[in-house]
Amino acid sequence: MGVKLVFLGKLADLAGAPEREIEAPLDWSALVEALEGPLGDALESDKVKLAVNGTLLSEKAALFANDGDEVALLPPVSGG
Amino acid sequence: MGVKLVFLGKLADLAGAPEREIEAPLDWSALVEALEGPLGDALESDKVKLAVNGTLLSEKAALFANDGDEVALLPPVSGG
Amino acid sequence: MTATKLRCCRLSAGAEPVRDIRLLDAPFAPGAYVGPFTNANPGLGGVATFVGEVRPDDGVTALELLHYAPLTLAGMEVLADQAFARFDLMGLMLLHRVGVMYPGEPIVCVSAASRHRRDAIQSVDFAMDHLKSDAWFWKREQRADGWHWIEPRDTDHADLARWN
Amino acid sequence: MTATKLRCCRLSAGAEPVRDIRLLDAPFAPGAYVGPFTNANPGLGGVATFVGEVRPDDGVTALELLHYAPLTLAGMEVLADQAFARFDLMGLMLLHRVGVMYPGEPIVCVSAASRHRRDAIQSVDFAMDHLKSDAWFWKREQRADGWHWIEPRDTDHADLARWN
Repeated sequence: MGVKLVFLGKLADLAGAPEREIEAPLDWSALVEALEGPLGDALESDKVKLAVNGTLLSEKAALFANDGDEVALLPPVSGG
Repeated sequence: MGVKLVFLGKLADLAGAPEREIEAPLDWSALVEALEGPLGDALESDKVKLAVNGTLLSEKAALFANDGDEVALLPPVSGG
Repeated sequence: MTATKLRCCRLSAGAEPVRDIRLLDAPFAPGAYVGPFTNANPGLGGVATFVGEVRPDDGVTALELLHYAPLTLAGMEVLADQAFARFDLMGLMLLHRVGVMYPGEPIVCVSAASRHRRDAIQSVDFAMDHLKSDAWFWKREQRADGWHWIEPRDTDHADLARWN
Repeated sequence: MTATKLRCCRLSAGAEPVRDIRLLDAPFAPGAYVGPFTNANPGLGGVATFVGEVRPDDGVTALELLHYAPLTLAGMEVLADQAFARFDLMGLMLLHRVGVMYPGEPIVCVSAASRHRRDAIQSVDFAMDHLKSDAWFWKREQRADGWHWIEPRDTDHADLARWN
């Protein structure tokens, strides 16, 4: 079933969809390779963070996701 | 009709009444002479202010009130 | 052109500053004032509100607030002038009880409407510090042994001095 | 003894801290929440509240707030923990809209109940600064030329940095 990528905020616009399936296992270099153009640039920006199954990664390069995991790409937030 | 003295807050307790009539014209030394005991002590405290007809005096010694005037003795405030 | 008109011109198009300054001599429900105040400020970004109530601490059974009519309301109007001069405000409401009240009853309700949240919050903070120790009210509390006059605490004076 | 129990013991006798943390997906009336929240905190000295609304500035016709379920509400709970640890609080309410909303509708409502007014006011200030630029929401505005994603302004980051 692979890994589910979730694109939040403007990243969903860049990805053309709020979610995408990607082959497991997934590490940082595989993710960088899979996402091209503006979406790939955004991924490498310091302002974009990653969460695996709802847990924020302190370092994106530490990404590792297996079958059934959910990886969220989180651009800068703005609330209230 | 004289000058009306108005005692606010705890000064009303010290005066035994919220108001008192006093002979006009009234200046600072006449007021000090008229009020004795704890009320007189309070009057001379820096914390107690005077207002004549709703206007606060920047210096109490500048007090001058005529027939029909209202002189308020204002102890430290506490609201909200 | 009056001073009031000049002040209005700093605000967004068409907006007159809303001022609602009152002494209330009976129990009141803050929500009955905050809702209409909010609606009177169309285009606002936010409304900050503080409601103070009589605390049941230290065996306080009742509280009485006295005022002096020639000074108290006029002083609250000056306080509102200062808040409008200092912050980017659309509207300000200052409601203050007088008379005898009981634990759990509201004493004071301050609301500020602004386009920006921090101006609204700071206006409420500013107005409360001044109402607490720089407005013409005298407060006494009733405990088991009778009535006691209350003077501002040192922290009230320190809070007030922050704005100098 | 749990962490929650320990926290309760810093409060006045019998008082459990009141927490009301919610995401709302439909328009809401802040007063319908602030009243019950106030009543849930007997013995309070004051309640501070901030309500943020969608401003009609810059030709904004609608605003959409997105969230990410695995992070957003959990992050608001952590924010509440931080406020309880930092201020002398009896209760805290954090209500935040998600979805599409229109000018004049409330986006956020924060209320803090405390024995002391400045703890209540500062808690609201603290919570708003964090909800604005340090919580898991993504905001976009609709103008005549379409939807635009909004990032926090520099002043939002400066406001947040005050608490470090």
